[in-house]
Amino acid sequence: MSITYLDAIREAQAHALRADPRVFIYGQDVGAFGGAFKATKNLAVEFPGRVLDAPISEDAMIGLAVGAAIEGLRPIIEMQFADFSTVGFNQIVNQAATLFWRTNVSCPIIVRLPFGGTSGGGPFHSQCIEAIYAHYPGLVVLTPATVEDAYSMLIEAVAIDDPVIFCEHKFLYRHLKAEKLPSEALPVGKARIARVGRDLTIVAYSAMVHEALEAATELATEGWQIEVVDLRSVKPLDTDTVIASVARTGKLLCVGEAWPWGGVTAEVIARVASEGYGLLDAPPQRLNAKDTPVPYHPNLWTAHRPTARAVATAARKILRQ
Amino acid sequence: MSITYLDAIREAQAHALRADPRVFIYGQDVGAFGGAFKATKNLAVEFPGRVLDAPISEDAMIGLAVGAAIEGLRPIIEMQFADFSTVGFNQIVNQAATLFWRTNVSCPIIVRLPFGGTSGGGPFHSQCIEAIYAHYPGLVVLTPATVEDAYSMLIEAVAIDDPVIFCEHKFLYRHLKAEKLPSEALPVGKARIARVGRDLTIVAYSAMVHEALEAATELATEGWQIEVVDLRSVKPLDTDTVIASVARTGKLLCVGEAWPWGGVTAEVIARVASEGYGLLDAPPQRLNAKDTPVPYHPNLWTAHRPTARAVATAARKILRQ
Amino acid sequence: MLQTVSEPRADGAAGSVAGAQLAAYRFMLKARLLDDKFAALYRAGKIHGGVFIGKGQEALSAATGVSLKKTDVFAPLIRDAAGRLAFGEPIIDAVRTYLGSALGPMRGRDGNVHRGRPQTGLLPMISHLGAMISVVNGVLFARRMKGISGSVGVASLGEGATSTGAFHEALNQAAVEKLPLILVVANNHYAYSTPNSRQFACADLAEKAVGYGVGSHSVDGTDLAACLATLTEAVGNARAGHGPQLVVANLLRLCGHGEHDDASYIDPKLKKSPLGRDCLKVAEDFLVEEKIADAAQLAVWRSETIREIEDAVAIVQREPAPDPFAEKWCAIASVHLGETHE
Amino acid sequence: MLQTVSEPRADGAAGSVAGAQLAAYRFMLKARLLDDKFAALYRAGKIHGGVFIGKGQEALSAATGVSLKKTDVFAPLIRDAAGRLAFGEPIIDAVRTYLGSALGPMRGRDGNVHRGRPQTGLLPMISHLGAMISVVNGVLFARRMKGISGSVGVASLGEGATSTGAFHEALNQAAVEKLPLILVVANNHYAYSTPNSRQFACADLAEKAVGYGVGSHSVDGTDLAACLATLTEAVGNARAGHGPQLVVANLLRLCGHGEHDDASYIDPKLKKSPLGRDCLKVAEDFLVEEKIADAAQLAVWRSETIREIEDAVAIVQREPAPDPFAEKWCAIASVHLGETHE
Ligand SMILES: Cc1ncc(C[n+]2csc(CCOP(=O)(O)OP(=O)(O)O)c2C)c(N)n1
Ligand SMILES: Cc1ncc(C[n+]2csc(CCOP(=O)(O)OP(=O)(O)O)c2C)c(N)n1
Ligand SMILES: [Mg+2]
Ligand SMILES: [Mg+2]
Repeated sequence: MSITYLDAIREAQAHALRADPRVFIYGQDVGAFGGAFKATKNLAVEFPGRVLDAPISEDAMIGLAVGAAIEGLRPIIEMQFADFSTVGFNQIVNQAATLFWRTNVSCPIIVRLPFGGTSGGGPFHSQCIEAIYAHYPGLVVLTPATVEDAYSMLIEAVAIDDPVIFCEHKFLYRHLKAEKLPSEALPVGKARIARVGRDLTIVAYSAMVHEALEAATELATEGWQIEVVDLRSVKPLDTDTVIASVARTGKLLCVGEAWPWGGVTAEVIARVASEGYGLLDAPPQRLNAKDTPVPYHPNLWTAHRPTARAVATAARKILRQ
Repeated sequence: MSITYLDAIREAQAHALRADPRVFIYGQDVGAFGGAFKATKNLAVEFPGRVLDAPISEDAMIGLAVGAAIEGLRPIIEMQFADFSTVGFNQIVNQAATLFWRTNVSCPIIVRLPFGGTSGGGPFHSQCIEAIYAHYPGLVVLTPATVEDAYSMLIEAVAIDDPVIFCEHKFLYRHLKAEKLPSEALPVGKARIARVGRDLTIVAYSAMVHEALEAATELATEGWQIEVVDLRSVKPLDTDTVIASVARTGKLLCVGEAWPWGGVTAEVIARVASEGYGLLDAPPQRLNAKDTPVPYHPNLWTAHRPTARAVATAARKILRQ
Repeated sequence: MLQTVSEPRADGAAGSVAGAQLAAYRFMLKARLLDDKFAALYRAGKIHGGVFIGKGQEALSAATGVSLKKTDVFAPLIRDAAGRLAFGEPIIDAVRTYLGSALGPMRGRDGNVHRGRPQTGLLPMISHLGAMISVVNGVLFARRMKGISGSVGVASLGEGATSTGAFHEALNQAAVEKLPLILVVANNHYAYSTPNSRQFACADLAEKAVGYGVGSHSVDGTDLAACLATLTEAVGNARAGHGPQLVVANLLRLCGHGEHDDASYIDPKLKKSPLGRDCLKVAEDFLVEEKIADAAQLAVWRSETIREIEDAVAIVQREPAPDPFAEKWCAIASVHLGETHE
Repeated sequence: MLQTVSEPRADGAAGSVAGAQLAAYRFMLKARLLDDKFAALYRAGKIHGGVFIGKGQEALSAATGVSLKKTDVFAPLIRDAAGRLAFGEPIIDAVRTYLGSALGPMRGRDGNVHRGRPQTGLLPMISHLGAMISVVNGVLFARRMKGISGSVGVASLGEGATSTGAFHEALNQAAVEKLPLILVVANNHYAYSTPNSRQFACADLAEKAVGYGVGSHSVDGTDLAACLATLTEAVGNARAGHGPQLVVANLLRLCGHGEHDDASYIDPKLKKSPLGRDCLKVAEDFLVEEKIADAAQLAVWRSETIREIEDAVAIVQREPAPDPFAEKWCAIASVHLGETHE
């Protein structure tokens, strides 16, 4: 048997629906149809009345989730694409994210964001907007990179008493496979050493972890031992694990698929520069997408986002210093 | 005569309306009433038919501006408070910001955002959300800190062929005064050395420039010479001026009124760490607002945002290293 | 015989029509005097930020509040002091929030009209207009899912806020889900300074209902008895399972947008029209005329209420302000997931 | 006598009713065949990303396009190949965008249905549903401000997109400004898989018009002649200064949401109902019956059009793909304000 990242997300939701009567799913086409990506396939049948089609009203979808959370439920909202969450943005950042702090009443909702680039996705079906959510106080922002994490982090997210922005990478949906679902996992909030090394730390998250790992494999043939840190969660951000890795390697490259200005990579580098300054023996570097909308044509797209090759090139520059 | 920051914004708009028939202003209560803050006072009378009240429809307000820009006009949209731009967010970041890149047709609109904290403003009338706009490609994000810049940068913004997010600090509106309006100015995109020093560079923008300057004055009494860089524009960000200053001082403190995660301060520190690494002789530090909604009560508010005292304390820590 | 009620009842079950009118009137009075107090404190420089009052809109607001049961849901807006009191919000919650007391429901973190207690069904508004409606939907939706039946939810709105996308999405959502939502729109003809002619182009906002497939009600918002009758009907319809109800009340606000505003933009013709009547005065005349109360009784209530408010203010003024050093500065409930970084 | 038109005219002025029907039909045919080609290319793996076609919606779309003048404004949506062609979009623009040619209007930066040329009044849709309507408003608003009169603007929409806040804000905005906007809603009864019962609760979407104070039109979207009559009227009203017009057409899409989708969720009863008629077939029967064209002529046009499309595809397939190294990667027009940092 082999389980994809997408299967893992479906299974985690099935698990949550089974285990917790407070859970329901609301999103466009998530019901009988099973969702645009099939992440809720058959769930409407298996859990009647608990997996419901929403109108094309992202603002109201999130508002409804907040109300249901106030009433003690644990809604999971599927955005059809992360890019469309911009029209539900206000309810996420100003309604859901402020509720607990203002009232002491918690707001356990999950907003699932199918995000990230795929070939031919173009400017409005490819965005990586985790940073805009991480910037606002009151949200937990998760970015699983593996099948196992997609499963375990989504299950854990349901138990979190706060709004969780769950960023699922569309490129990994069918691309990434595992043999079985995990029975244990690192807790949310902890980064993972995805590969051990001593010459350079590459910090990445979501799909970029795999580009980093591929680059590390390539660089290994050149004699370099690259450590790869998978952040798993971008807010909170596990600064300790990152800094401990940098302490071992002395060098840092941070890779993100998002736009450069104020992205995860800026935040990571700022933290390491402030808190782990003495550990670095070369300038920390970032590798991000270009600062333009995400292009449609694959030729442009592969140049726009960091690839294993680009990661390896950036890493070599640091290593040769 | 003395001219406030708010007067400067009004005068800049009057100037733009006078000088360029393509300019019009659209926003809630901007017409006969002259705007919630009176930034368009009397303009509807002086420029009939060109200063128009909008319905409470931020999404449609920005959409209309984009259409008008396509048709060759130069709309200025006033958001009543920056915080409410979240409901026009999608049109800003996905419609306005992508138009030029996608079609080669430029999109010269200005979105004026009265932003930043004031006493008693609370969670939804105080936000500093420049970073979420700066994160998206396709936008220019300006943050004038002085009466002069409020005037000259707004006039220059009207001439810019791209969407400009013009962040006007509400705290400075009536607080800040100048003798006269400037006849010349640094161009948009260039940072300004607001105070010359050699011991530490404090990078700040908007209202925080004044906290930084006050802190510098205080620290001067202790013998420290603090250089204060006013970014003026957060996107583009004048990395050269910042790095040149750090080259002189060897130390960096970056101060922002926004939330910490992925804010301007993260971006500045990441750039300096990457590009000016060898210039630093102490870890660069950030001082931001706390990572919670902006509190209503002044006691909480003054602890939430960086003040001159907090800046001075943070600076001392760096200076004593 | 005069009916006297020592404490106004905040319960939809309030026996007779006259009893409900009396109860509602007393909340109107309380709200007016409370608002007057906040306005006075504002002028005295005792309030941080703005003060937003509901003068002229108390009949509608009180009628809304008394039509609800305590177990219902209510998302008031800025001019709803009367409805809040009727729904059960204690005066002291309002005072504590305006003065930023650490003991208030918002603990000084949020202020003025942004108060509520979600646990009691009183939702604390965020400022973004229209945003609370879908939250009410969510509570109602969840109750249905949990098998709790019989409760309804009210969201208040100004006519200006009907221009928001949030209003539209939420009303449509309620209609699709057939939720027991009552959307009460106070058409006071101005959104801040903006007149209706710059806000919408339909003849009557109540006409919007047909496009959503929801019930529709229009009412003279200066007339308490009419408001009560309309709200009773709308709430009853919703409670009976007839789906969302749109109530549009015509009225004027008899004050500025906030206390900083002199409202000089309001058309004098409107002020002189029947819309410009003071609903509190109208209600008093009505009660006296219908012999539900007499002038002496009204005067007693007024002075009692003033005392009650002064007492609350006096208490709150001695209460501790929030202490920034005691503040944990953590925006999330899962403390272990809080960012330690600044 | 048969009327023959060597090139379909894309001009609202198109003489006789029959002439307009014929012109519209030919755009329908062209669109159908073009869409078929894209679907075939998709199945052959030649397209990056999705393919979205308008099968079953060509009558409405073509009628919309032919009702406009070249100087008008048009914001088509995903099922508007016919309307685009009628408005003047060359076939090659569509092919270049789908294939990502560097020579296309989007230069490979954007793809498939996200194409347009703002300079010519053809607005390139962003994906966010409802977002283009206010942009059309903006163009019309600007023209009025510039003193240009007589032009109108169309925004296309699916019924699902009427649930967006953007739709509501923009239609209300157009109504307040009394702009010559025609909002054409194709009610194909599904938004992706979501049936109308989960999307709205009013009996007929055209009923929404009264709540905005705009003109209202309903039409059988499978009937080209009816669509033309309705659009002619709606566009005429707008052009005559009667403000926004809401047109709702009832129809079905005879394809998946995109070519990846088999649309198995569509109710077979609907498919068998009159709504399930293929508007292209209906139009052909009509033209033949009315002796506007004969079968032989239809066959000629079909084969001519296929050739035209094949030629365009052949040309584009030899065109250069965009070159990432030639790309300046600057998202703004003011190059001097571009970030140099990565
Ligand atoms: C989305 C949004 N835009 C703008 C504002 C600023 N604002 C606060 S109250 C107000 C006017 C509201 O008018 P209306 O809805 O008619 O209510 P009223 O004040 O008349 O009771 C505006 C524009 C806001 N709160 N939310
Ligand atoms: C704001 C927004 N939310 C979600 C989507 C994803 N989406 C694309 S098409 C579609 C269905 C549209 O249905 P409808 O408006 O009826 O048009 P149709 O496809 O039937 O022509 C959805 C949900 C989107 N594009 N924009
Ligand atoms: Mg109003
Ligand atoms: Mg549809």
